[in-house]
Amino acid sequence: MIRLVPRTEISNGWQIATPLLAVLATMIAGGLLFAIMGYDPLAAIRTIFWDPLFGQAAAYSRPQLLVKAAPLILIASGLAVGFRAGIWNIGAEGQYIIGGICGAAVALAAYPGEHWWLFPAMVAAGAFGGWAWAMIPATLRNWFGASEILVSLMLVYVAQNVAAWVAFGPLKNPEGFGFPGSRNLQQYPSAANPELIAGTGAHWGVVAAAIAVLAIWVLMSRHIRGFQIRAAGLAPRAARFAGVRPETLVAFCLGLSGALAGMAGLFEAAGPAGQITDSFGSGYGFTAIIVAFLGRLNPFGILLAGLLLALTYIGGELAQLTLQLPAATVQVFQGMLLFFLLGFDLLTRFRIVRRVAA
Amino acid sequence: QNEPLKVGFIYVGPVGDGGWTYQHDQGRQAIEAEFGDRVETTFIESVPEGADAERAITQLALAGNKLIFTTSFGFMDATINVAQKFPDVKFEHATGYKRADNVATYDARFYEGRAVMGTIAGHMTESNKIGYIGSFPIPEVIQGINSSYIHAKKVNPDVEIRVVWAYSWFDPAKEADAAAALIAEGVDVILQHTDSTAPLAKAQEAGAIGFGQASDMSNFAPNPRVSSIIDNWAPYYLDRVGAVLDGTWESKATWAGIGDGEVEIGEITDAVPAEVKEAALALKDQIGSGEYHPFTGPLNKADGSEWLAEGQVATDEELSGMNFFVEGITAQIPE
Amino acid sequence: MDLTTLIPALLVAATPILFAALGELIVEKSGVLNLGVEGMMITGALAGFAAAVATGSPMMGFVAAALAGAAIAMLFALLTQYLLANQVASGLALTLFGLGLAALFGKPYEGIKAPAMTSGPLGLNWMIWVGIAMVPVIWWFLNRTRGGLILRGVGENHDAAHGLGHPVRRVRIAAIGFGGAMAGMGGAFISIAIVLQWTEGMTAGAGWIALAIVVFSNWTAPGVLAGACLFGGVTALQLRLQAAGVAVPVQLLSMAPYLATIAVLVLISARQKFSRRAGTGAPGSLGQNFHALR
Amino acid sequence: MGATEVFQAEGIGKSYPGVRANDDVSFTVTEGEIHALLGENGAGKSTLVKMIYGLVRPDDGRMSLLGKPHEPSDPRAARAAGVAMVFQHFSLFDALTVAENIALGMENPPLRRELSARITDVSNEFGLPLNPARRIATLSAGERQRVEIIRCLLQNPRLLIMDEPTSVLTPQEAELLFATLRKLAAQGTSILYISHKLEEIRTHCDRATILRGGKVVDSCDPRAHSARELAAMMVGGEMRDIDRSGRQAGEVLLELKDLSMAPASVEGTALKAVSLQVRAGEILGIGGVAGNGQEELLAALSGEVRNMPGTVVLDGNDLSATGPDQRRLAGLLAAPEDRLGHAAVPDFSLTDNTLLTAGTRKGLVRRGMIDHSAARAYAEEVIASFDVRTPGPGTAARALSGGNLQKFVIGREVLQAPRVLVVNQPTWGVDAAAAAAVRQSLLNLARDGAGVIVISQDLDELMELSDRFCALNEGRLSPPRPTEDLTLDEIGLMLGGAHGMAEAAI
Ligand SMILES: Nc1ncnc2c1ncn2[C@@H]1O[C@H](COP(=O)(O)OP(=O)(O)OP(=O)(O)O)[C@@H](O)[C@H]1O
Ligand SMILES: Nc1ncnc2c1ncn2[C@@H]1O[C@H](COP(=O)(O)OP(=O)(O)OP(=O)(O)O)[C@@H](O)[C@H]1O
Ligand SMILES: [Mg+2]
Ligand SMILES: [Mg+2]
Repeated sequence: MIRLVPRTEISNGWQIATPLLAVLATMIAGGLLFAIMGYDPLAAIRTIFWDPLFGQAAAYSRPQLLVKAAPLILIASGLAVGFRAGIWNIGAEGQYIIGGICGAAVALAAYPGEHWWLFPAMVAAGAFGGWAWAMIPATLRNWFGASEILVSLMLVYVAQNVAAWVAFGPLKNPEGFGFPGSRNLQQYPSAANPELIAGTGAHWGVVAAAIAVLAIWVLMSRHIRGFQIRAAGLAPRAARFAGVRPETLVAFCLGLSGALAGMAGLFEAAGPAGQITDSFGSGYGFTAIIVAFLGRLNPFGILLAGLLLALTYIGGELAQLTLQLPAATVQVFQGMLLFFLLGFDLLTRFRIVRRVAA
Repeated sequence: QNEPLKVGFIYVGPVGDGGWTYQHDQGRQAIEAEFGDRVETTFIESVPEGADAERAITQLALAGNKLIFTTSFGFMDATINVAQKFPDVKFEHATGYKRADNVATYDARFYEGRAVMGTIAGHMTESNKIGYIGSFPIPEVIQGINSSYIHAKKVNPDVEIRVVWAYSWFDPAKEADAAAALIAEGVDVILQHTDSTAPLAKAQEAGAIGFGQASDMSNFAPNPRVSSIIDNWAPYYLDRVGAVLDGTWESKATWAGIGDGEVEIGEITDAVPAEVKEAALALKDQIGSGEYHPFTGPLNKADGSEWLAEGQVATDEELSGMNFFVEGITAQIPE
Repeated sequence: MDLTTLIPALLVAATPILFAALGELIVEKSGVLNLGVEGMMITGALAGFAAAVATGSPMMGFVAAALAGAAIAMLFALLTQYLLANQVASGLALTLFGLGLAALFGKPYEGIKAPAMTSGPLGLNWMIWVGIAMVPVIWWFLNRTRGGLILRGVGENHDAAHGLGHPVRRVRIAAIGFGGAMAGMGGAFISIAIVLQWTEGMTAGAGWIALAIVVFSNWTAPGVLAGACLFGGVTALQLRLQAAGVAVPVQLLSMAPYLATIAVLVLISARQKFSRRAGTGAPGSLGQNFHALR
Repeated sequence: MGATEVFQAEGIGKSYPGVRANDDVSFTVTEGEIHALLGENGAGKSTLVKMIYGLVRPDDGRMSLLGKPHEPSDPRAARAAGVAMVFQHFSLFDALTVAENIALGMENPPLRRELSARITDVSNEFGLPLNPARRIATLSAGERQRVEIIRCLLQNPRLLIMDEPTSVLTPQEAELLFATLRKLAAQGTSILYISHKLEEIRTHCDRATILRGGKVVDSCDPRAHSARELAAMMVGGEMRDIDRSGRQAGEVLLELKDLSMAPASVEGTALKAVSLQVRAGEILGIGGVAGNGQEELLAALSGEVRNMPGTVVLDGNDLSATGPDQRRLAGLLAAPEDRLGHAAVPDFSLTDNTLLTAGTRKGLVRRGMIDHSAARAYAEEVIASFDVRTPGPGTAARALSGGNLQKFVIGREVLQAPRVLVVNQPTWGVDAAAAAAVRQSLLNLARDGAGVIVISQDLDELMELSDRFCALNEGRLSPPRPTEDLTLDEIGLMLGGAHGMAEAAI
């Protein structure tokens, strides 16, 4: 018989060891899957985990890791704050879309003027858009007690429709021959979010993600607001007793995660994506929820989780390219990775004890 | 040279979508079949439009592909960006309008096929109401709606057209709902510019008829699928791969139609009376030979203003930016 | 516009969500939050389709879909009930995994047509009737049977239920399995009864709507039916308004089902909040893991 | 004696990681006996009875029930064998009805209607009226206890276990409970009874088994010993006397004027025009049955709920619009009744728990940033000054026993040198030694010039501590009376209020 005994303190050693174990287990199980599908398991795993970092085209794909991970990390670190407080913003995708639209709208309104203040204004507009979109569920929860889970989720679909509307209507590129989508912001120097140092992939979104990780670490571990957030998540009445107003916290957490998601949207719209189209939302907001949990709601954990997930995305594309591994196989593989990470997490919180026969 | 030419494809959907991407992949397979050892093809499927596309295209280029087909409108800017970085790689972007020295564009004149479908629809409708499930209000789709309506009206002056926008290329449940909504409005012929077979399934339930879209959808034949409009990219792909192999490739915009075999009309089934079938095939031949252009005046815009005078033919520029319905269509184009 | 035809269309649009949401209702009533509904639906959509094609019997398809949905739900059960993993993250992982798995194993079924289903009373598909019949059955189970009572007890306060000797983990695993089976059948309704074909990603977010509807229903079976019908109704209606050529902006119509869901939710929550009557129906232990020391 | 044995434990042992919770425990319960289990917090009482009820499996030893070996695999097996148990903490389902709660605790409950009838019958028979259709969430603590008891009684148990049942009951309710228990005992049911209230054990129990550190240290007839002697047996040493000396009432510190407040929840009680004054050096006792506005009063004072202008005045400053933080800065501190989840965050370390209330007043938080080392130092100070038994300030609050956590919570407030401290149920479920320590710290605080409000259900505690006494009844506060010349009858009248006389007289 095996028995689980809760640890009194979360084990630091296992905190580090379990992700490694999980990745190892994923490689084994995934390798089996690949073998069953008729692919060379070793080659597949090397392509997914090794090649993006150290393979032939690594010089290109390594910076791409940052590009792919940055929005995930930026959004997830904001979400984690709310999740710690028991405030469930499931609609970061919508905030991301609206943030991108608001930021791009500022740029398009200024087009074609070149101004030093344009990009900062776009960032502010993006953050504002995401914040405002997140304040809808916050307000409805505070005023009427409506579930923020449901409202924020429904607003994702609304935001997608807004994106379609602006891509076909107000923000449509007038020189686009009637085709949907805004002007390309990458070709508008004042508004573009370019690679800051050639060959690193680092654009302003990467910088923002790094700052967000640090700032949220400080917030959660050093600042009294972070303390209140943790208290509210664990014992709402105690937090109230300590002087926290639940309404303030709801607004703060949803607002913060919304603003970060909105900023992520803007950096994407002005950078890698370049424009607002009807399909501007590409799932970062949902994937970030997974990243937040994989990172154990800890900013540095999120940093690693975001990079790991980005690695499997890029490695997965490489595997499609070089081994013709279908996209779905990679998705299954990512699902496995998540399962193993979540499963092995047990070891950080429990000790496994073999029961001595009575 | 004995190195095979590497040809890459970026697909927006999965190769199994049974529609748009499926047909492009058929074209890729045709290249393999035709050129054998002289080529090596690869593809990346389900690539979202936007940032991921640029990376996927770059990776194809880095992997040594010398000819890359990017098969969705949303890949346009990504294609141009990557092309700048890889001047010795040739790019082919489907349905877009931006070109460069190493970027060609190609598209198909689907509206030619729509004219044939419209003819059949006009004949076949008993309620004099035909329905159209549009994906997005972009010129290509608007051309199709106009073309279908014009030719249905030609054979049936009482015909009305109802339009529902699905805002998706592929959402089976929503397309089914859209078909049901049209049928509830009394529509008995459904045309679609979305990629799933759901509208056909709905039509079958309601005793209406419909048409295959993008691919043949022949397992709904003979009824409700009475014919289909097929995107056949193989001729163009073979031509372009051949050009690279010969060293004659150059950037250009290709807009091919029925005459080039790029738009095909799937088998017209026996559910369609022989004389209708004949009329449809006759129209197809006329278009194919260039004798007849589906947008020939006199045609007015929906607001009543004149568009094309008697005998005047729409220019390609006008068509590629088309953002209005022709007179007689009461539906709105969403802005 | 003919409103009598709206009802069947509404029911067709509502049925997949209804099945999935009724299943999730039972899961949540047992105190478990499974966000993997979408993954279980798509698994059911594929398994159901495959079995229907193989046997030629749509009914066999639904049986297979239920089994497949339950089977993949067991992964979630393993993670959350034995390995005590976070339920939110495990559910999201299940969605990702299910979508991938179905896409992978669905390759051979692309382009095949499902066997036709005979329709039942009033020309409606049999499964629509089954779905509607499940509403009173589930209500009855939850409120009138001992099994339902234990299930609610486990969801309300797992420590107390454990203290009284009820097998918390076993009850929850059974509920998760049932939820998977229902979601699987809901998915199969899309592939077998609506679209008649298998295509990747064909559930297109229905699982998320089902989750929303459980909250919306305030955790009651009749509420789930009302929510599914409202959502299905607005979906069907907005397309109909388009088809009828009503001059309302299309995007506004497309947003309508979601906006309507939010609006009704706000109304319900506000009534609860301001009338000071009984609280929400949310189970007390929802989303919390249970671990007993012996 | 010579009565038949109903239950016997021989050499029972149980280990938890790092703790020997029970060690070689042997004792016997005879038919119709009310048998007390005594011991400090953490002595192993709950562990022992959980084993009898099948919730925990013993590592060693044997048990027998009615002459047959008793090895229940789960509570259902124990119930089938004739054991019923009322838990230390309510094991009720808030959203379910009384009848449903009872059905969940039975093996083969009868049909709904029949069950409701039986609940009504049995509850009337024992004088514990209950409406089977009410939801638990709407019941008072005393009524909830009734549900647990009726749940047991419906099964006709041979052995009834009660783990600290009276800690949430009013004296009247406790009397009622003992009447019920005696009736049961007279019918032949054996009762195993756990409580920290030594007086009630002395008056009602036939035998007592005393545990210390998981071992049986003594067994006696409680009637033959004083409460002091029993406490000494539990602690294994002498109890210290409480020192009430040295207090002098000074100027008015806190004044409530016509404070009215809506209830916090559906089940809560509204406060109706509550007025009171607290002077420096004085302890004001507020008695009353739980659920009569105690929680609301504490919330109104702590600042969790803000008040109408001019209703809460400290040192002449109107604090009614301020929140908990400003009130703490001004010197008005509070310690709520619920230790785990209200006064402390269970999963936080003790260090983090100091930040909950001492952040501003102790300078542990400056300009929003937390000084972790200062917080740790303060936690260590509390632990040292209040003899909190714990491995250190890094320990999670939930890993402390109730008494030790209570000492920590009170100490955390007391060491902030409040002008006025408000405590609710300061010794709830706490063993005698710890309770004495807590009470002494309140007296010391008043001696040093602070005003203290003690809200409690425990009349003995209030009589021991307070200078003036008032009663809270249905949200109304009676005028204060000096404690010295109050008789128990008068208190009963005050508690009953104008309309509750009949109930209070039981
Ligand atoms: N679930 C558990 N895990 C680990 N240790 C435990 C657990 N339950 C009890 N213990 C240990 O067993 C000892 C006895 O605990 P028990 O609950 O029996 O005390 P008690 O006598 O009931 O105390 P109280 O008077 O506070 O109710 C405790 O000191 C504790 O260390
Ligand atoms: N998970 C745990 N890990 C470690 N010790 C535990 C745990 N759970 C309980 N304990 C210990 O068990 C003892 C009593 O546990 P129990 O749950 O019976 O508390 P309690 O007796 O109800 O407390 P209270 O005094 O507040 O009534 C506590 O002293 C605590 O140290
Ligand atoms: Mg105890
Ligand atoms: Mg205790």
